[in-house]
Amino acid sequence: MTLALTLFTVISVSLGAIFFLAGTLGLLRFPDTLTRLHALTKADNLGLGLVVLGLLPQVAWPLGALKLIAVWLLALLAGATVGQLLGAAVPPEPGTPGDRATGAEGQTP
Amino acid sequence: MEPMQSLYAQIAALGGGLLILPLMLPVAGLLLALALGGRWARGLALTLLWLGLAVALAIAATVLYGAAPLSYTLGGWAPPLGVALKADGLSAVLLLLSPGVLLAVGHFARRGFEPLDGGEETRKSLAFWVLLLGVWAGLNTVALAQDLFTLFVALELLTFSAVPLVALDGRPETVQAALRYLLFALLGSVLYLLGAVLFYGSFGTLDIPLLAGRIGSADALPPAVALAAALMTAGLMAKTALLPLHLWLPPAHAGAPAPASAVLSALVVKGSFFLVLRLWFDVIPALPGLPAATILGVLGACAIVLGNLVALGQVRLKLLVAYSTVAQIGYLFLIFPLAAGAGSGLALTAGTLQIVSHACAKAAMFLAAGIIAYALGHDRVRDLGGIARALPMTVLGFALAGLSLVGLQPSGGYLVKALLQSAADLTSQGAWSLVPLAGGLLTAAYLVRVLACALSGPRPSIVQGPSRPQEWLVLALALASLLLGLLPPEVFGLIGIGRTSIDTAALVAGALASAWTWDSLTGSIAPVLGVATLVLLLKRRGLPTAGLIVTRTDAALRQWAIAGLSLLTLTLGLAAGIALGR
Amino acid sequence: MTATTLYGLCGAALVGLGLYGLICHPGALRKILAFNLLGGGVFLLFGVIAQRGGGALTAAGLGTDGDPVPQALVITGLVVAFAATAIAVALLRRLATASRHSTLDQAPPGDPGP
Amino acid sequence: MAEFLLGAALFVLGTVALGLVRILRGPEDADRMLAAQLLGSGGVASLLLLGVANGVNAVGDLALLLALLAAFASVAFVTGAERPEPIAPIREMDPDDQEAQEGT
Amino acid sequence: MSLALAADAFLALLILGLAIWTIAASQTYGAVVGFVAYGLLVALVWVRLGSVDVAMTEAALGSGLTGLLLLGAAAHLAPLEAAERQARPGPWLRLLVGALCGAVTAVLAAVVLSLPEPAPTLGPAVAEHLATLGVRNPVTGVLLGYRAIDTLLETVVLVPALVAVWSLATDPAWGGRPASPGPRDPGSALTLLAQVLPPAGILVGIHLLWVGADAPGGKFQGAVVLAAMWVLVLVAGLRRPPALAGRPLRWLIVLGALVFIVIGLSGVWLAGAFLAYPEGLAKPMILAIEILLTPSLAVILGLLLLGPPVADRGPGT
Repeated sequence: MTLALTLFTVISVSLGAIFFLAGTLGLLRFPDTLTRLHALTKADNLGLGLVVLGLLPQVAWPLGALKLIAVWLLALLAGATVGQLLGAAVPPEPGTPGDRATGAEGQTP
Repeated sequence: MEPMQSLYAQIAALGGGLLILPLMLPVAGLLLALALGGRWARGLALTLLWLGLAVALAIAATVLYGAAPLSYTLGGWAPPLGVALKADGLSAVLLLLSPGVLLAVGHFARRGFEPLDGGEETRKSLAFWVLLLGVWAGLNTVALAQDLFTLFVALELLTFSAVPLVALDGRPETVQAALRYLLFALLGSVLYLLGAVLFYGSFGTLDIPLLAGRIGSADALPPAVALAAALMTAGLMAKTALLPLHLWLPPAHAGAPAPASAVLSALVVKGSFFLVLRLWFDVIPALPGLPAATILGVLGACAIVLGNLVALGQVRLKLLVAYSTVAQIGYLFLIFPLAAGAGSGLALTAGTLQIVSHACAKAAMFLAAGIIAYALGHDRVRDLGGIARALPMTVLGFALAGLSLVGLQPSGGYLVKALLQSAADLTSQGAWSLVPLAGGLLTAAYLVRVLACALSGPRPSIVQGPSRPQEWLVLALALASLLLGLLPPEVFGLIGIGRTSIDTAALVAGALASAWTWDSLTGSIAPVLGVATLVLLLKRRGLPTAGLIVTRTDAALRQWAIAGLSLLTLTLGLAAGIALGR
Repeated sequence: MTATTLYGLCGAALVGLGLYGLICHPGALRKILAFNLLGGGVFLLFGVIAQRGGGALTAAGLGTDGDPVPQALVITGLVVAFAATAIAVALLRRLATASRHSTLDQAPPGDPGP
Repeated sequence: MAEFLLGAALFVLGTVALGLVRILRGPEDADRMLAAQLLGSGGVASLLLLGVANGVNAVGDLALLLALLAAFASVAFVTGAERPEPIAPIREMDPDDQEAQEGT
Repeated sequence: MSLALAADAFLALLILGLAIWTIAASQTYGAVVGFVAYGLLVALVWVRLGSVDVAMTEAALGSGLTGLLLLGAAAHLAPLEAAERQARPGPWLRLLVGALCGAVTAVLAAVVLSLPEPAPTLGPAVAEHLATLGVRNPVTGVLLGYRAIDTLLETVVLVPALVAVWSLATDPAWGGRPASPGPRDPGSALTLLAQVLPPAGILVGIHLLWVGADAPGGKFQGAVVLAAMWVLVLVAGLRRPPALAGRPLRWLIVLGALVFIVIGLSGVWLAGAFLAYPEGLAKPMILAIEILLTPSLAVILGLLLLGPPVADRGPGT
């Protein structure tokens, strides 16, 4: 039984970590802000969710588990809001400089 | 006499518990003032200040007649775990000075910072009084706390209360001055805190007496102590505005409303200087014997000369007074090279008296300058013509305060000069005593310049005249500074209490002994008269090229980046001057 | 090389960086940012000292077992630093709206100059 | 198990830290914000892992705190510019010196 | 163990990198975003340094609220940035300053590395008397027991700071409300967040306050969370900010500190010293102070974030 639980944790956490990796790669490689945004919010929600899922068997019931789930729910909420807010703030056509970001864009090291 | 005796016995029985009052009166006052609002803030502040003055008198009397400091451990937790309060002679002086000056300023500001007629709160009628109480709370904590971190919090309380006073009238240039003051003061605080952190890392305590014991028992100053002392000194110098670090002072002190300027110049800069005294005389008494002390002395001398020269060239009266503060801060730092070995008592007494004397004189001058600026609608020195006819008492107060800064008998300024002279003689560093002489003459020069303008010409029309009590308050402050030397010598014994083998009463009596001889009188008055004639003769001329160079130097030093550079150089220089001195 | 040494060096470097930014950046907001970095460096050094004070107890890794006194002082310091930042930002916003200035060396309009 | 969780924590942190390159590269401020956001959720994940690995309960509380405040930076991103008294882009300044010079 | 050391080295380098970015970035907004990320990582460092208490404060206050304040200011001041860049000091001056800062860092690093071994510590002394105070979290013991005066003064410091911010209002605006965006589209993401998050946040805040006596957490951390929730509701336009002249608000601001002083003074009679707690009553008294300080701190922190009052409804005063 414990072996199965351990295995579950290892697999789930590893999967979660891979999703984080995917999110990062998306953030770095995707061409424009909106696609990066969408890739990212999905990836890190899933990543965190899998990590939480994997950790559930390892913590004390019910308080520890509740805390873990609460963390995930809060992160979900934050992710959804951030997606909405940033999505609305990004200028519609990719490539056009934002109103706040006028000036020396290319020079940033 | 009998009831006085029993009252004194009762107070003495309270002992250290008495120290809670100066700590908590202003704190509770500022909380209540905010809660009760502008209708009550003024009355509450003034009442508490009178109460605080009484408490400070009681503490000073207990310390003086008991000939021993009062101390108290907060929460019953002895240091290093807890925090202790102590009132030695130095603390008692600051405890007395703050409510004294604040009361004068507070009564002066009854007009101008009052609620509306219906008792309705206005911005100034709340902010000014809350902040005034905040300044008082900060100063009292600075005076009493014995823990370097508690003192850090106290310094921040002082800064946060002082900065908004600068911007109280809301013009863009005063807001900018306040921001500059805040950021530079914060830079100073961080350096101070870094020093405290290094002390804790080396000795595991922040308590001043414990630190002094542990540092004193070490064979040599460890590098951490040298760096910590340098960082703290440099940080405190930035907050005190010693010369290359004075960029924030002139615009802040000149731009604030007159009562705020008076508080800032008279008291707030003294709070951080008080901690320099604590560091150099209590935490590491070996410091004044090291080359680092010479650095402070040289900067002090530069401040006196340059500050006074720039003051001489100022167009506006409030800026002139502000630069005079830059110069007078120089005297405070002149004491450190003279405090080596046998000069310690003399130098410390001189420094303490300079705090008191300058506080009273400068408060009087700023209030007088404020009255004049309100009366004329401007404060251009050149156009002061005839103001002495319209406001004779104010101009008299300004002149008397100025005479104290010049250092004529029996003023506090004279005492400072005489004590510095004796300390220089005693430690055979005679050259230092030339600086106050030169400083006195330059002070006389700008004083005469102002008075010459004020006395000549017809009576001008007055936009808004002062109230009678306001003029009396200016005069009272000026007289307090001018007549400081007439206090009975035993009173000066207070300064040395809590330090072994220093009889400050005797030192002051020694300095006063030759004050009224013919030689001494002519020695102080004749050069002043000479300078006065010179100034009057040259009055018609414009600013000579030398003056232009001085102004340019000052303007260059007041660039933010240059001041920052000076601060870094100074920190490293002081660290080297402490570490290599042993 | 131990963790405390590493973070000690990191703290010292943060102090240097913060000082540079505070002195060399003309914009007041950048100065405020630099002040926060500088303060962060000082707090980090205090944390390192607290950790050293924990001695053998903390060698194991996590847990609240350094010297709690510096830790408590850092918490106090953080609150004070936040208050300082809030005042500075409020002053800066007021300065910027009133005079379109956000630097400290150039005099805003209306100042007759010393 | 503890070693695995510690390793996973490090891996997640390392990965999301790579994303910080976006802070340098931008190009939009929103991109920078995204990198900070990713660092936040990755930080929460690695804190949870660390907390369980070391059996320190309080680290879970810290993760809770971070998750709670995670959205705030983005809220500030959207609302920051819309405070009152905006600074007009280019306009001849009109000094609001209603108060006379008497205060000087 | 070397894995942990590698993690520490990685963390330290990341922090330095972000700090350099914060100083060197050409645009302020980007620099502030870097600073927020830096704050998150510093919180992790505090965990590594064994202090979850500080980590929480840093995450909530040092990175969270400070980031909020600075992000807002950066957006507000963006139009002025071009003028700032022209005012940079010359290259030689910057080089010189840089060299001196490097020297300060070098000296500081050398000194920190040469601090005495074994390090002096008050840890054992703190632990020894902790039972008298009835709390199990040593940091709370220091903050409210041994060095209660610092905590008291520090809550008091926030009051002049608040008055400082308020005093920057214009005279007609005095006593009014801080700026608020007004009602928003009820369906927007922000509104939704401001409706859903605060109940959870209040629970977390109270939880942090409650465990503070025995585990990491306490009034500062709890208060910051509550302040953040309050500000969120105001920013989303769900409520109007309070009028700053209101009596109840003013009393709420000073309540915590006043109670602290009163309990401290009661110690003079009950326990023989100011800020001492009578035997057996220490824990309830500490809890009382913490519980009453929390709303005051939350309101003050929130108001510091909201800024000075503005004239009522006047667009763009």
